[in-house]
Amino acid sequence: MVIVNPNVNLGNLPTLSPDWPGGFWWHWLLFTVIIIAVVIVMIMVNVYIARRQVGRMQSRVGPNRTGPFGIFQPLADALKVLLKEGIEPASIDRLIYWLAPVVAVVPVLLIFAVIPFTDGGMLADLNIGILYVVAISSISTVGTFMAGWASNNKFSLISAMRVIAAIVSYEMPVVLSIASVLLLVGSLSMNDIVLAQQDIPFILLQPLGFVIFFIAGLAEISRSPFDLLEADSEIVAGFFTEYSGIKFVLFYLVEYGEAFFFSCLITTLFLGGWRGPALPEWLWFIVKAVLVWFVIVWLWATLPRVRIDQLMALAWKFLLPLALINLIITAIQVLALPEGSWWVMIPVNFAVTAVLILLWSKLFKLGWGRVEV
Amino acid sequence: MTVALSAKEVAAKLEPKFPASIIESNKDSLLVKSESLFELISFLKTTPEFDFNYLSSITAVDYLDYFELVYHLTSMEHNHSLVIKTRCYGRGNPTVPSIVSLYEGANVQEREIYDLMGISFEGHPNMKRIFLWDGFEGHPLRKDYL
Amino acid sequence: MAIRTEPFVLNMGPVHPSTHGVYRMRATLDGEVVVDLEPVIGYLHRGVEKLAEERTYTGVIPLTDRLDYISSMSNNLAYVMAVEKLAGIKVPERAEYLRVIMAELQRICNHLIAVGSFFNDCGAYFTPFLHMYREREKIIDLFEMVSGQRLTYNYMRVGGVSQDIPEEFLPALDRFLAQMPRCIDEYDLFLKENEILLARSKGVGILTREKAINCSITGPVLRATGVKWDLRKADPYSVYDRFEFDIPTGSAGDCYDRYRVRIAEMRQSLRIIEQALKQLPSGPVRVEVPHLVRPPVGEAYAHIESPKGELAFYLVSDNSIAPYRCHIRPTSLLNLSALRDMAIGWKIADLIIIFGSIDICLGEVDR
Amino acid sequence: MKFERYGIGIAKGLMVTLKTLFRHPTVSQYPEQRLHTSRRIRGNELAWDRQKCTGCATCAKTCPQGVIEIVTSTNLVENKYAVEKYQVDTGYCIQCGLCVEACPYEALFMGYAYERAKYRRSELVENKEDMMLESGKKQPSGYFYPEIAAKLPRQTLLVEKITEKEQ
Repeated sequence: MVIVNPNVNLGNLPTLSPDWPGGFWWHWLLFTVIIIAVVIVMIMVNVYIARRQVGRMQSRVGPNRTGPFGIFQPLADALKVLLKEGIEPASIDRLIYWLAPVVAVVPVLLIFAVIPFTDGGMLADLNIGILYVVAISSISTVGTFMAGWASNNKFSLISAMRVIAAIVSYEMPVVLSIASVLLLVGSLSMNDIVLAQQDIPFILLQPLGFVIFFIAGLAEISRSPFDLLEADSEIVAGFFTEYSGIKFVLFYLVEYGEAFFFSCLITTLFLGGWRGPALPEWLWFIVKAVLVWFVIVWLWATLPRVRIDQLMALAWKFLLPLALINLIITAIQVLALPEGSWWVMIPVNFAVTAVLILLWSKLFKLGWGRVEV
Repeated sequence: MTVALSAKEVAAKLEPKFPASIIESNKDSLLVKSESLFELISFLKTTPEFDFNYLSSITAVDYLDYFELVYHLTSMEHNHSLVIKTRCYGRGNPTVPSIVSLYEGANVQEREIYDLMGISFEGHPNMKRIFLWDGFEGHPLRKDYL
Repeated sequence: MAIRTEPFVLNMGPVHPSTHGVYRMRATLDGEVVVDLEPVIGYLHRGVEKLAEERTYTGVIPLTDRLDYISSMSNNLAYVMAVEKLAGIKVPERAEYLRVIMAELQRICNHLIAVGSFFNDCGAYFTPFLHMYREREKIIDLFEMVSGQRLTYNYMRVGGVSQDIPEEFLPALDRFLAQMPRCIDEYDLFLKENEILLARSKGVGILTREKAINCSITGPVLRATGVKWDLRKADPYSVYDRFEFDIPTGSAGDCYDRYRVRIAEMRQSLRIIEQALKQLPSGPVRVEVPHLVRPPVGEAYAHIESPKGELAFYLVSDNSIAPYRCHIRPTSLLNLSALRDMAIGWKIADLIIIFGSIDICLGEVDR
Repeated sequence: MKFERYGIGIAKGLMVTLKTLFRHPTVSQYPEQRLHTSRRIRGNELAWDRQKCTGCATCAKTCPQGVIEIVTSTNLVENKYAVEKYQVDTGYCIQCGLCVEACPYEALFMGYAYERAKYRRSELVENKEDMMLESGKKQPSGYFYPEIAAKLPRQTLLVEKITEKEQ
């Protein structure tokens, strides 16, 4: 099997001397600021890419007036929204209403502490890195639900209910497909996961895991075709219908921050993280993350939205059993096969993926979902 | 081509069934008494010879002396059509029987006539204003509404 | 074991992204399931029927533009046919053909919007909608060329059409006819077999034949239930009896069938336009009708197969320059009358797509 | 959810959007890139020929909105009406073109311009001096006047712009 590198390399990170006044605190502060800045810049880049790409896919041009090729459009949007009046409905639960965006946005920023942008280039190489990611990423759902509840708006409430149902269901396939990756690595550290992909990215070793993780992850971050919580044609804007001004910006940040974190996670888990020839490591990471984002936007521009019961059925009837089977198969392979025998694993896993997906597709039929009332 | 049935011939066939309910029949339309309207249309709908299963439209015209209701019936099976008219007098609360139990499509149209023309339909399940708000005074399509 | 839940009332509209105007639905929900639905209309009521009584027969034509503002040409056609029937005016051949071409172009145009906004209601983020708007734009260009306006065409006149087509119209229409089938193929490629769309719309919002006929539902919604009823065949007006075309029908009467029927009708409309172009005679496009038409005392009922269904005008004349009574048989209003039965028991997301698949225009519902 | 053909339908849709990504966009950049409107465009203004107008007020009678206001006095010297006031409230005008059609003396034209947004309703009221052809401010459109239409630039058509789809 793939050998875990026991000597975790922290050398590339330009660390500051601990005998600075305040010791490591300066280090943490500086890099926290840098990472937040990187994240926000990347969110803006993602917004720009999404708008231009969707525009071209819809036979339009997209924003092209602010700056060369309109690259300052996200900045202009942010400024515009920040300067807007914060309108507050009369019958809200004020405390929760104000707290909700904060609760939603903080976990999203926290997650980036353990994303390895380069080899060891991360704020904290936790030895439980991926567990931390799974744990923290669920918290922002609470913020979403708080917003939906506190707005005292029925559309918001429906949206909040939907998002809770979706997150609870989709957490399981996500974790199970991560678990099968971890079986190959043998470590929970994010950097170790990338180091373990020295020979071959895990997308080839874990095709089924990748498919499950991608679908379930789309549902977790509520992107199309699972964007039920802000289904504009049904429930107006979902949980942030009643939000405006800076609070709206925070939710916007959550939405795109989660998407960026999701593409970072896919890059780390399946696409070999910062590995790649010629280019610097951080650039490879960004390029891969942006490619994943491109696919997400592509799906967004193409697919209709699923219904809530279809969403749940997909999680429990399709993704969860397949994720379990995938986990068991991976475990058997890890135990039975000798180390480094991925030439056997790749064809076997691809065959298993095809067979399982074909088999499970037979189980679903059309035209159901009516409830007698 | 949808054949517009000659109302005279239809009247001749209906006369034995509904004596004295047909006031007048000319080439285009059949004028019937409003009391027997429901039974007559019900007969026309259920008799296989006529089989008027589809109600094109209902409308009302204000002739100041009376209101005239115009029913356009069509049979999709035989591809023929018939125009039935009925009159109701008085401007206070003119009433005609509702045919919603025969044609559900009449529901909104009768409400619309009630709203704009002020003709009530007996037996309509939901006789409320449809376009205008509940407190609106008068019925705008009447000729004396200014 | 059933958990006792409390239903709550959700007001969708009048301002809501997918009510296609100012329609309002008071939906009673149990969780996400619609248990009751009450449509509330009248937000766009302008009293067109009353206004028509105050205007000259010609002056009503701009009003009809604003009924179903997505397919103005068809409204114009129905109205002028009613006036011509009332006054006994014979329309020249060329004008009849031009009317047919315009009405069929309008049908394609309307179905593009109907299908596009149906996809949009399904959640396909504006992409199919804008792709269809691209083709609609080509038709709008043609309409602008002949009538000078892009939405409210006001093209048909009592006794013909307002002006003959300009010389650059026919080449442009030929190009359009050459491009359009490929565009429709592309729409089919885009979403016809899309698994998510199938799951969302197949078997959803089923309307039975008997119910549809009983509710006076017409147009693609009726034909999707399997009833072969199209006024262009059943009661050929204008010169429709000279063309060869099929009536596409569905079988299940669900949302997917309605969408398929519309796509198939677009192809049939292209066929009709092609035949009409081949047969297009030369000659005058308008008979001399006085500006202030004074039809004899009487009444006329003219109906056409508008893109949304049977559109009819019932005119009563008292030999003055204005109609004594002008009744519009509202296609969209009647098509809506089965919405409650179709939507009950489905989720709120289905309610939106069922509503979208009926294809209504609030300008015509409220008048 | 049934994967009736295991995602092939989704893949086809994705190919369509990808193809569109590499096509030229349909839209034009409005203020810089102006398309020619129809030669018959019914722009939101009217042009009026003082020489030809006899003050018969047919236009005012035909107008369904009743926005044309015309006041005449008898001019006994030339034996015709003198138009004292000719005023159109284009804010209420619906650009139906019926007045142009009705004019028996070919004295009224629809305008060719379409950018006439104003800040106040009162600025939308056009009087005789504004609408006069001689003032040179108005370009009449070819609506109902083929001889004017022939001189106007050809309309830009989308069917001619997009050529990729043709074989």
